[in-house]
Amino acid sequence: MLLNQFLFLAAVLFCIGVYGVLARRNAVLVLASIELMLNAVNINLVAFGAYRHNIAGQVFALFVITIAAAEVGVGLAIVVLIFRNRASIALDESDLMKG
Amino acid sequence: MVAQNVVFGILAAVMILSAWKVVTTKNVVRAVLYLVVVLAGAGAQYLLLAQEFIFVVQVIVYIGAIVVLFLFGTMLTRAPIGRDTDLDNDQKWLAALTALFLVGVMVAVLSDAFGNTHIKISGVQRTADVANSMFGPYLIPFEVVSVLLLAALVGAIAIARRD
Amino acid sequence: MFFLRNAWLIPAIPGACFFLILFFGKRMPGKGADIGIAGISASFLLAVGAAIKWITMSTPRVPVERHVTWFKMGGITVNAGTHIDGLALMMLFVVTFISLMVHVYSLGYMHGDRRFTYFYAALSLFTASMLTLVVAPNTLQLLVGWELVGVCSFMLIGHWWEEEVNSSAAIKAFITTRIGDVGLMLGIITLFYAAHRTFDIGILNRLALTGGISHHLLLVGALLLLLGVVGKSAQFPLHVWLPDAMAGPTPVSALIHAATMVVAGVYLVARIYGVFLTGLSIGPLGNGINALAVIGGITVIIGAALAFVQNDVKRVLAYSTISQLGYMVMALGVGAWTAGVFHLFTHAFFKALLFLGSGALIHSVHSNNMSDMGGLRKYMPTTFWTFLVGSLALAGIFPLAGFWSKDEILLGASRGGYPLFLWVGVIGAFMTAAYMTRACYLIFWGEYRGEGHPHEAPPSMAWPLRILAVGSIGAGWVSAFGFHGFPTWVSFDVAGVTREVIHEYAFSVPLAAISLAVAFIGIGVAYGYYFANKGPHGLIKRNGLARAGYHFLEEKYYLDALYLNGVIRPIQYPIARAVYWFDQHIIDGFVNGVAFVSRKVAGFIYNVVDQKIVDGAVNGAGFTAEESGGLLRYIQTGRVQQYAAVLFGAAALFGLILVLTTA
Amino acid sequence: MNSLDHWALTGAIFVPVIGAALLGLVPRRAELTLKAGALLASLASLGLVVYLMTQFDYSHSARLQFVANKQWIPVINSRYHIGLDGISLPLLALSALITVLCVIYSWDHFPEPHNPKAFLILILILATGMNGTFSALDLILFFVFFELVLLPMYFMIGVWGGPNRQYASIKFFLFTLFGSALMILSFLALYFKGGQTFDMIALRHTVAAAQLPTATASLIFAGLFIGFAIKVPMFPFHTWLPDAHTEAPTVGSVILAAILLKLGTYGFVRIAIPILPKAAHSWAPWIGLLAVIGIIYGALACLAQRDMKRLIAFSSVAHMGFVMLGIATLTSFGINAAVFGMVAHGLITGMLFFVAGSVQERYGTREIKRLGGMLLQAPRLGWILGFCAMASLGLPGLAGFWGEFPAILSSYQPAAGLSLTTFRVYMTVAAVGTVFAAGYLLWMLQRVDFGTVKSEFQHAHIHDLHVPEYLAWAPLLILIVALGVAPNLLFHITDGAVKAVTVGVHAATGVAAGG
Amino acid sequence: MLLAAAQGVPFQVPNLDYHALAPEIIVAATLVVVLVADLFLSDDRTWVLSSVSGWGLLGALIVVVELGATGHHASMVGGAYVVDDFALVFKGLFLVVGYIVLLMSSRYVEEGDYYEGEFYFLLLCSLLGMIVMGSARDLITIFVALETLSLPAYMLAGWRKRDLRSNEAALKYYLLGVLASAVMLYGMSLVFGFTSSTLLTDIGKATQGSITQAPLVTLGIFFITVGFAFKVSAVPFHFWAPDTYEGAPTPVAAFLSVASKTGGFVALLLLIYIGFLGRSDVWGPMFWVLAALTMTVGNLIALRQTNIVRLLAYSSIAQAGYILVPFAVAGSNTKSIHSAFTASVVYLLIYAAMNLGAFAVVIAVARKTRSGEIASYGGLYEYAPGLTLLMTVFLFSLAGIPPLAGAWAKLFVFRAVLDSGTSSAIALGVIAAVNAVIALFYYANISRLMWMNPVPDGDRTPIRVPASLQAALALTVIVVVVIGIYPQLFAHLGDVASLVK
Repeated sequence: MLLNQFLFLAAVLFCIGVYGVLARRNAVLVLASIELMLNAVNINLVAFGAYRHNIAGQVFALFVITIAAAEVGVGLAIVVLIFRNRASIALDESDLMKG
Repeated sequence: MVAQNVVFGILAAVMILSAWKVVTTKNVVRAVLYLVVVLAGAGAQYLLLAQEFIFVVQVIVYIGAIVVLFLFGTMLTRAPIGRDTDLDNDQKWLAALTALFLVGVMVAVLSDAFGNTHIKISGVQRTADVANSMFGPYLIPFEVVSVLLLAALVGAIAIARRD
Repeated sequence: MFFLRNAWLIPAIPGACFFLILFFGKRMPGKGADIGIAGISASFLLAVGAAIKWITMSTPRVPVERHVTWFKMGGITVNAGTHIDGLALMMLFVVTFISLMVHVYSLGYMHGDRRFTYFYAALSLFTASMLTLVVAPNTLQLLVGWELVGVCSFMLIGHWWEEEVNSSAAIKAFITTRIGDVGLMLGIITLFYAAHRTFDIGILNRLALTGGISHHLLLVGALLLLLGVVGKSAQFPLHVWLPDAMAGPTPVSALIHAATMVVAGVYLVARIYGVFLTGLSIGPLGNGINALAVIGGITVIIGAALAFVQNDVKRVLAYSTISQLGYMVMALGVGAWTAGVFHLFTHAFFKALLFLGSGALIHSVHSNNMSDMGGLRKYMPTTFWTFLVGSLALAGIFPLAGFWSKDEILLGASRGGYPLFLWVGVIGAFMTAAYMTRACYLIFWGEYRGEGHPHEAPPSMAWPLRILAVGSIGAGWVSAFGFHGFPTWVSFDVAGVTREVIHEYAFSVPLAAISLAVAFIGIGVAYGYYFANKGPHGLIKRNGLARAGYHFLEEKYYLDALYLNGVIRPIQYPIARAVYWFDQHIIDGFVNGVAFVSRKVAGFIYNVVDQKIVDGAVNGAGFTAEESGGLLRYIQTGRVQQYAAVLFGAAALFGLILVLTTA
Repeated sequence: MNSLDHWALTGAIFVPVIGAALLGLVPRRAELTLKAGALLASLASLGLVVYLMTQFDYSHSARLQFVANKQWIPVINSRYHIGLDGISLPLLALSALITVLCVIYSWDHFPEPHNPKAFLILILILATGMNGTFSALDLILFFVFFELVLLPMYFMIGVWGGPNRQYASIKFFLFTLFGSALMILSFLALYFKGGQTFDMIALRHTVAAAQLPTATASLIFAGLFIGFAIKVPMFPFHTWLPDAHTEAPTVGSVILAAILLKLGTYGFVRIAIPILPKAAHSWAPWIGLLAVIGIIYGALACLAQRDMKRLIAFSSVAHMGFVMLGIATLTSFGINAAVFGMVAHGLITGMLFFVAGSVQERYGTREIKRLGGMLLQAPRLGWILGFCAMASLGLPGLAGFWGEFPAILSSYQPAAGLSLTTFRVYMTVAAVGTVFAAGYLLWMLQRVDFGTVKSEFQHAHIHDLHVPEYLAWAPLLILIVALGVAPNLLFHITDGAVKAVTVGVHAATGVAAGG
Repeated sequence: MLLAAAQGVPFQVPNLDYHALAPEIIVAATLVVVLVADLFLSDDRTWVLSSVSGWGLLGALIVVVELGATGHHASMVGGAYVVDDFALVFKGLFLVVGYIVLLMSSRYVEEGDYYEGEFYFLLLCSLLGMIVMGSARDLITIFVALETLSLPAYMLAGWRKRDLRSNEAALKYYLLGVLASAVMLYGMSLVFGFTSSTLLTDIGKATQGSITQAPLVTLGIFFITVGFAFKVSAVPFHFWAPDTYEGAPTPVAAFLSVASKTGGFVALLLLIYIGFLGRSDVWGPMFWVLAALTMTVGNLIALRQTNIVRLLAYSSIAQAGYILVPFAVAGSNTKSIHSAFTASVVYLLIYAAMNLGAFAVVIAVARKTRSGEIASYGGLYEYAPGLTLLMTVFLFSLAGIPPLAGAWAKLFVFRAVLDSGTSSAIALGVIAAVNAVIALFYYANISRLMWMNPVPDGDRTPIRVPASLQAALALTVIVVVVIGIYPQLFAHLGDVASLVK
């Protein structure tokens, strides 16, 4: 297997995530897109770990998974909070402050 | 080796397709379900790379926990189960451009760096090694993460709680 | 030697009196006048003592110099002190004497003035300043005295400053003389370096006469100094301030004209004569003409001519002074040093007398105008007789003071090789006699044309007149009929210079006769015109050319107008305003402009880059939609994701650039 | 030296600020305590300066005395290095004196919005800044003190100033800060290019040893030049001055004119020229040019003024032009004249601003054409104005003359290597400038002092001098006369120190020392 | 090498120095105590929580000082966690900053009827992350520390739950933060892929000199930097800062602008001076552009602000730009590395004091005016002279006017620039100088308003400043003034903390 198989896959996933983050209005879907990006990173880390025969790659990925979970939790909490206050989770409506 | 490459190819195609659906589908719940496919695919890739512990964690934490969280989130914010025409904003083209540009840069750099490098799998990564590492060199971050999770838990409750 | 060695007391006493009067004058019984008179009397006695000591000193008389270190700076030491020689003593005597007379006279004249005390303080300072100038051993001290004299004249001319005319006259006097002072200052500086960094006048004269300084530098220095002299001694073309200075109280005019202010210029030339002599090639070296003589000559004529058309008695005298100062300068310009100085000496007496006399007249008739006078010889006999003596002395009638000194000037011009200036002198003498006759006629003869009852001056005014009349009669005799007292006492001696630089000429009867005759002709013509009412009366009305000439004189050759409209107004208004405008709009504008531009740039960054490119251009269509309708108001500005777009865009772009540039 | 000598200078610098800190603790209502405290602090500082003057070794005025040299910021090799020589001593004394007089003058007329506490504290902080600047021998220390002066003055103008005070204060602030930004850059450049030290004295040798390229030295000098020139202020960096002066409260104007402007010229004499003599030499004609432009330009601008204070402010531009001309000649005469000019201008213009302030206080206006006949209503005030005007126009026998005349004198023969023709033209122009000075000052005098009282003030109650004015002004008036009559009082202090400066310049430019 | 060879190696008990870890342990224990105590305390006694937190921080601080004083250094878990002077200086800074923020927030939280226990708990969590960051010497620890300091902060920004602005602040901060860390993680993966190590020292060895796959490393370094550039709000990754500061509770904004930003800089210092020291060809120009952009954009936009917090936000962006300047010029020579490092550290220390002080004044003033509009500061001097004076001191210190501490911060930056001496460094120095002057406009403008304008609403009732806030103000102003007079104190710290010996 080529190392780049995995890296390219990760890159593509990452950028699909980027697209989602930029193009989606729905906050939950933006969070989902972020998960795509983090998974891409994990694929990278694991692939490098396997390539280098270094356990650190996997360990790093584990940390990322854990923290991603925490982030999603916090993110959803914030989304819920916003939803409660303005009955919408459209990101482009949050523009009270600018300039 | 060919088999592995074929498996990889199929998996990759499914993942990319699903990922694409995650960011384009008009249905929120479906998007989350497509996400499950991508996550599962990633897990499979880990197996392909003989990293079994992380595969397990991927399945349990992501598919088991995070996706459920997402679904909860979807429900709590009363997303329609059906099609929703209002999921995308008006900067799609800009988003696409940015993403394409970024992927272009990444791929170019990666192909320059690892053009023809092969991964040699010399055996399955043992979970014990992961543990040795986690509780050895990475003990301190591991402990700190516990605080982090606690903070996220407490904070998320405090934030999301109706008061 | 007491008097000569302690000559510093002579200026110091009036100087001290100034402060005493300023701080305690009002509380004194005489309101300060007592202090002033006491002080100046003391100075006068000291000056007389010193003069006697000098005269009785065995020849050759050696100047007495005493000094203290004034300051040391930049490798030079500058002294302040007294340099007492014949010239200085003559001046000390004249200044203190005239000043004493003026002090006494003012008791009466200024009686009841609201600033009586202040007036005496200023008089004391004026005298002290002039005395400081006189005794100065170096040009710097001289400059100090010089400027102080100027400022005192400012204070005194503007004494009645409630009226703007008076304060304006004071300012005019000050500024005009200060223009000259620029020359003086630069001249002093030039000579300072020329003389290898010294202000010492003795050294300066010696170096100038012995070739220690290049002729070129001397010429420049002399011309610059001359500018100062022109300003201070009211020489053409900076004489314009002097007639206006008549705005001051009359005793002040007497002091200014006879002893202090205006003669300072002449004194300066006489004092630093070496520079002029060599620098301007005066005397045998010259070619019959030089700047000093020319200026003096012009001044003689133009001053005298203007004296004809004046109605104000003081102005007649003022122009007369200008003319007489011209004589002195001309005398120095033709190499007749002694004659010039001698004329300064004699002129002091009769000009003081005339001014004080005119003061008595003004005091009596409350007007300066001769048209308000007439026939006063009946009412004011003392004034009349003394005034007449002064006039005759001024006109140069034998054997009064003016005759002797004027004659010496003519002699110097003729023998020294300056025939042109001989003629100038002669014509001047004619004119002088004529305009003084006119003045006397208008004042003392005919019918009284003024209001009220003229009365004789009080004793405090009359006595100075009498004393000065005696002086006007006798002052010339110190150098008369072959008695060479004055030339031996007062001479231009420079230590270490053996060359005879000043030529003395024996009294010449023919020349004296000519000048006397000319004076009498002048008197005669004027007598004919005024007393006998002969000649072309009404010419001015009939003849356009004559009218033009008269106007030309009346307008003082249009010099005042030229200065006012050609120099002062443009500076005061367009130029100063333009500069100020430039300041406020261009320079300041530049600064404000920078601020403006940076504000604009900030606004641009903020409004366009931050608000439009990041905010608007990103979702261009939506932005216009928000602008136009507002239907989709809440859907359009997805800011977070725009931020994110920038984040990723920048990551990609910067990343690419970095990769490309560092690869 | 006894132990007091070591501490007296530091004390003179910091006593005022300590006083200010203590005043901060006094409640706002205890006005008398506040005033007494401020007076005490400023007097203490003055007392220490007087003590220093008695201990100063005048026969070696070029030597730095009362030196304190303690470690301060070792990382950048900057030290608490202070000391006095013949150049700084008179200025320090002036600054300490003016502070006291300002406190006295303010005694019972604090400008609106009153608040004596803050006002006095600002004066005291200013005092520390000014005293410190004149004593500092380390560039960083100098810079700190130099800037310390800025803020109190900014607030003094901005809070207690006239109607347009905000604009004026901001302008003052930004202008000077812009200058000091360049200045500090130059200081840093000196540090890096000239021997890794901020010590002014050491830099003289190390910079010379470093053999800076001409362009570098010139550039560094340019930075210093602009920094100082703004403070002086020299044409064309002067536009902040009229606004600042016009709007500032009386005491602010006095301090500004008497001391702050001197910081710039002092910087030239103390820092720019001794450290970068060659660059100074090549810049001198341009400095001279700006100086004489300033002389004429300031005078002309004066003639267009309608406001007394603005007129006096522009006259400062002209007067500081003489100072700068003296400095530009790089001769002993010139720099002596400059130092004398600084002190004289401080005394005279300070006095003029005091008078202008008192006029404003009495008449409620400073507009020249509305005033008139002041001599009739307040003769003493009027005569003092006249006296100051005379002093300001450079009348011999008063202090102003000794700043102007030697400056003109020196430009006849500037330092070797400078163009004689250029400087002689400057000399002539400067001399003509004295006529203008007489013009505008007498014009003002005529309009304000002379004539009759205008109808609007016919019945106004205009009182003559009161006690604080007597007390605050007497020392200045006495000094103006004393220095004018006996210039050696100052020259004998400055001469030695100035000579050391010029010798340095001559040594560096490779020509034998002259006057 | 422990990490690289981990595979198949038997478990080794990690060497932990509990003495050196004591600050972390104390903070962790405190936060647990706060969390638990919150459950048992009645609503009117919740003030106990803030004092408990405060004592915990002080306790940790004492240990840090003790460690520093005794020179007790430790290197744990194979060099991945190090307690040295650098770590101690910044731990001390974080603890002090945390303490001051605590002082600033105690009344704020109490009076605003917000969750108190959780607030302090999250604050302490975030602080723990920062303290760990000081010692972190490998990528994973840095990542974990970063997330630990960030995640609680996301939530704190939204702590005014019923305020839409606060919600929005949290959302923006959170989203951009997560995205930035995703980019950073991607970069870390690349660097890990190249070096096969997460340990900074190993990375440093592997990336120096001439290397193959340079573009990969370049991209990796840059992506990592993006993550922290976001944290320090460097342009163009700054967008969140003004919005978040404005919406967040003001003490949190202060916390973000000081502590969180410093955390980002600490990570950058570690990465650049240990990990990528050999690759100045990459980060030199990168930081040059970042610094120039950050200073300029921050200052220019600040000119147009009408809200005081937003203004401080842009000002703190600009300040970050000044702090980035030394990074840009560090790579020229050995001397400039040292002076640049010192400059960054000193600037951070001083910046913390002056910026916190400014925020403390804002909090105090808002107690009366209830407004963040700059116009409401008009005539502040008339009714709150003390606060006005303090604000002036802080603002002028930020502007860099001596003899206040901020001037020295800038001086050190310029020193670094001149030590480098390259023309690009000088150019950046000129940009910085110009920016310093631009910045004066808005700093001076506020002081002008406070001192010289009339009170807008005519209400001159004095402001009552609670004791805790007074203490915060006193602490910060003392630092600003004392360091202004004797900068050597911090300069010394900057020197000893140096990572490049």
